[in-house]
Amino acid sequence: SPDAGSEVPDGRVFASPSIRREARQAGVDIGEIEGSGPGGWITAADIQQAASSGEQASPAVPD
Amino acid sequence: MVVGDVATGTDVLVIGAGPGGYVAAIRAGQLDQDVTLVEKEAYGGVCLNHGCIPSKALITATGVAHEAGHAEEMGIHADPEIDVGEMQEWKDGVVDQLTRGVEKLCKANQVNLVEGRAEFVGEHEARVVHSGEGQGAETVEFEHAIVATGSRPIEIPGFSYADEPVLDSKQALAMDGAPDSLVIVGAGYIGMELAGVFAKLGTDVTVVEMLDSVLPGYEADLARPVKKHAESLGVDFHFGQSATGWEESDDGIIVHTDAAGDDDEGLSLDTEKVLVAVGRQPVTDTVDLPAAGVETDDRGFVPTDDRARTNKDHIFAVGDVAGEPMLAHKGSKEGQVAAEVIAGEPAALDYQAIPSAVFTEPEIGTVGMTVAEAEDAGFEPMVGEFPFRASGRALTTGETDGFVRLVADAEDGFVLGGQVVGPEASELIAEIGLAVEMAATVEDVASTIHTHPTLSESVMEAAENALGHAIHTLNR
Amino acid sequence: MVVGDVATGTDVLVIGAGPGGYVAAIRAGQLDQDVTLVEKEAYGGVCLNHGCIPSKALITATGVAHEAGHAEEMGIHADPEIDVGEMQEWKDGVVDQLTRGVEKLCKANQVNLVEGRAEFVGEHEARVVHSGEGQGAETVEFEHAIVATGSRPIEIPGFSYADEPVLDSKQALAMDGAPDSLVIVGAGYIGMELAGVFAKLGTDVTVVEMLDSVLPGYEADLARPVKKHAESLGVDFHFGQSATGWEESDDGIIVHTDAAGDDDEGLSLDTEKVLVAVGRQPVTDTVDLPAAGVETDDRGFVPTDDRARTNKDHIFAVGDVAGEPMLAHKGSKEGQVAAEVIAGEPAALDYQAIPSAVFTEPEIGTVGMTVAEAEDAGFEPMVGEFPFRASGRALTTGETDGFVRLVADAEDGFVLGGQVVGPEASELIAEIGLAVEMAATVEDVASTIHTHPTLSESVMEAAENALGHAIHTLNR
Ligand SMILES: Cc1cc2nc3c(=O)[nH]c(=O)nc-3n(C[C@H](O)[C@H](O)[C@H](O)COP(=O)(O)OP(=O)(O)OC[C@H]3O[C@@H](n4cnc5c(N)ncnc54)[C@H](O)[C@@H]3O)c2cc1C
Ligand SMILES: Cc1cc2nc3c(=O)[nH]c(=O)nc-3n(C[C@H](O)[C@H](O)[C@H](O)COP(=O)(O)OP(=O)(O)OC[C@H]3O[C@@H](n4cnc5c(N)ncnc54)[C@H](O)[C@@H]3O)c2cc1C
Repeated sequence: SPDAGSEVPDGRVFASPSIRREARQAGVDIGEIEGSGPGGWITAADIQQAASSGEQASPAVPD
Repeated sequence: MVVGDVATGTDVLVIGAGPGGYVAAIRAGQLDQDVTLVEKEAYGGVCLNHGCIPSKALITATGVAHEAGHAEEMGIHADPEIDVGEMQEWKDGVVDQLTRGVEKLCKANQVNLVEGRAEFVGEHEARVVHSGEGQGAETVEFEHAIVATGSRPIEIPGFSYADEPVLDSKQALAMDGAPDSLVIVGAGYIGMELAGVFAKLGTDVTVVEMLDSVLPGYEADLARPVKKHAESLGVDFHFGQSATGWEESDDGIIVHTDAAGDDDEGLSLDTEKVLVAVGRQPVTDTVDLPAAGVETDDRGFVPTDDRARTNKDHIFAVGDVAGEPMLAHKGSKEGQVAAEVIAGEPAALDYQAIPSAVFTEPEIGTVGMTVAEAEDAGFEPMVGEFPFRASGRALTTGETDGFVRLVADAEDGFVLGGQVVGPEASELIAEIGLAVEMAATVEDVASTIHTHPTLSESVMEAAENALGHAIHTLNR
Repeated sequence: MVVGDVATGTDVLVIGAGPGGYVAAIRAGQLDQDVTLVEKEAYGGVCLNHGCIPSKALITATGVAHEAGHAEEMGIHADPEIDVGEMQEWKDGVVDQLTRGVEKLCKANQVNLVEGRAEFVGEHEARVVHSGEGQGAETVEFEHAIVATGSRPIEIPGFSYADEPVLDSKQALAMDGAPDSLVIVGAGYIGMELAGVFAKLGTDVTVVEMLDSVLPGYEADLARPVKKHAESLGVDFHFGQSATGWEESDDGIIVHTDAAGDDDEGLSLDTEKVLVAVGRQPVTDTVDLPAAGVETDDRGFVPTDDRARTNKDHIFAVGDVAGEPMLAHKGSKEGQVAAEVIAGEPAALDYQAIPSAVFTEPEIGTVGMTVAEAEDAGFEPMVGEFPFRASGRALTTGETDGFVRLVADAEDGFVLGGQVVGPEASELIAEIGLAVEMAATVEDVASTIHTHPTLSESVMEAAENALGHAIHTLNR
């Protein structure tokens, strides 16, 4: 599957479930993103920006 | 899939129809997979047939009778009689309705249902042995498999469930009369839930626990009200005692225990029956995992990754067989994710928290981090609490034991978890669970208008207490 | 503030100690304001003394007795007797505990409590007339005032609450015996809640409603199960009938009604008592608003802005006197905001939704937009539903009437509202309320693991149904 590379971070993630799914879909490692919302809360725009700036997660190959 | 002697094929083979397996199968069907679900005993697995559902049915029914029988304070005078046989019939009807529902939902979602035991014979091949006489067996080739074979109660030396006075939880839930006396070995959630049921049926209940408290694994201040209430029902507790065996006596049996502490003595407890509820272990001996090359860990669980995959990429494991916490809703989530991953969706086990509930009186509900867990995870925790005795709604129901606690990150206010002991604790944690998943802050929870008078206001007040300005309790 | 003849001063004068006023006073105290709370009758206002709390206490107690008396199906045989006098004593104890709590909390938050009636005599001046004999009066100068004088039941022509057979809700809640028969005028939430209480106490209840359904203002599919259940308790309904008056008869009274439709006939209903519950109106005649220059609208409410300010910048109005919805938690929120605005905080009435609950059997809970409201607001709504008859938890309690409905924006999935009718509906809307405030999507709610077996799983399933992939119900 295309998304298989983006990993689920171990620690607490401050983003909603749908944003986390969007990150995976975009192949972005959400654990690496500094959110722009209050307290670092991650928004859809943060994911889009990370995806377009090529801030990719771990290699897109299944483990 | 056609049932017969010839080899048949399926995209997704799901083994076991508990809340892990049947949910996986339904979701796979919804995602247009060709899916086959094999179950050797009963649709719905342990949960619907011998676990969650029958236990909650008996807890509720005995609770209704007990509550009405003890409401003189409210001006209610009643002396309810419980006909255990009728109660069991009612409970069986509930179970029936739900298991038939599972079957119908599977069919409506194009799941091929097969009755029998499935056993791997290769990496992409399983044999299904049908249960009925002369039903034969067949070979199934699969692209993907989901192992959802569940768990069974652990047996301890000296107590065989085959012996008539020794019960596991399944047998206890099926009894059509209440024993005069019952020793329960194990004060975990299953033991404590059943202690309440039998105590309310009039059974003389004694609980023997190896460790030093009820509900080990839950924080002491959550467990305390549960123990206190059980004692008020007449339940006796012996901690630091391990049950070693039993023998017949003139009018029942005697259960023997060994003391953990050197200075303490073992016990000899007279009783009619003994229920052993010391934990559950994964079921893998029915399915021949080695034949498919699937590995297990030293406790017998099947290790999986964040996509519910085993060491074999095309074979998944979900539910109790895949490890702790052994809870129905954890299994269902894993089942959904396994099916979605197989269908190529960007799904993962990326939840922040798995809630859990204990249906004792009072109930316990927890989700996410405790204070200690938050500290371990590197947070500086901020805590808010609200006692139910300050809740208008709790007072109007007469159930005021317990409290709501919220744990948040002091820096940004994000809700990290919550612990509730008290009325409807199992329901109240739903909102806290959503707060954890959404990364809501305590301010978010505090600012959300909650209906008056409800128990859920207590969640809001706990959030306000964390912020130092609760209205209905003094702020620390 | 010192009580005496001389003029005294205070930063914040709060008039009325209901859930609007006492919450405002406590929050003002927490924000280090010098605050004086004046109450002429009883701390806690209508809500604690004659509304929310006593009604919920009687609903719960009669519910406990009724449930146990009607659980043969579960194998429970009981014939509970209710001693209404004892029940009232218990209820009064609950009320006492809460009102004493309010007093204690006010003191702990440095609120000056004054017993008496406050009346404006100028823009920055009020007179407090003490209730006791020879208590005199005093003048209070204030920087800011918060009017929280609440509401009282509307009286209709032909029915005076001063007459012995005619009851308002306050009198009905205080009765120390159940009448043989009772006509209830008005099928709003107060009428329907009390219809259940009295029907369960054995009273022959007849409800007369001007409009054509119970609980007008709630959607028809929410109201229907409530009417059906009331009918199963023996409650008779007459719709399209307005009560016009009553007269004594040989063994009670006769209540007369006029039909709304031209073709229908009015009724003459024999009964022991008549309860009028046709709505509530703001209380402003106790406080002389014109003296302070504060305006009211044509229904007598005090219009306020999004900071809870009246037309006078330094005078605020909160709670029932400030308009619909007349609900305790709306008043408390307004009270908090008023206090915070006075203290210079960036607070505002910026909530997205005010939940509401009806404590009938089954309960109703709603929060945010209905489908029709979402359409009116320009959304293309997306709907998800889950019936309680498919909920394992509901089945184990025997309460399977009703459903959960989520309303979301089809474009982005944001949860806009929810409607619940069924067991614990009042609690289940808490999670939906948080979803609305957080702008959570249905995917967020669906992805949040909910404990099995709970009623709150139904909220998750409704979200999954909106997405077209609920597990435990067929998807539309
Ligand atoms: C008394 C009791 C109360 C409980 N209460 C709760 C509760 O309130 N909440 C909660 O979350 N959890 C509760 N649990 C735990 C819950 O029942 C389990 O977590 C849940 O059933 C696990 O689901 P599962 O799908 O993994 O496996 P199971 O439900 O164990 O189902 C596995 C199924 O696989 C079948 N199977 C096994 N091997 C094969 C094979 N080779 N071929 C075909 N079929 C096979 C079995 O027959 C069984 O039907 C309770 C458990 C007990 C015992
Ligand atoms: C039977 C019944 C059931 C209800 N159930 C619910 C429910 O379940 N949930 C819910 O949210 N709402 C419920 N309500 C509505 C709820 O009671 C009101 O919304 C709430 O009480 C309004 O609060 P308040 O502070 O605005 O005013 P009130 O509670 O009406 O309090 C106003 C106070 O001001 C005092 N006062 C008035 N004038 C003066 C003056 N000049 N000087 C000094 N004191 C003065 C009065 O004595 C009174 O104590 C119910 C109401 C009734 C009647």
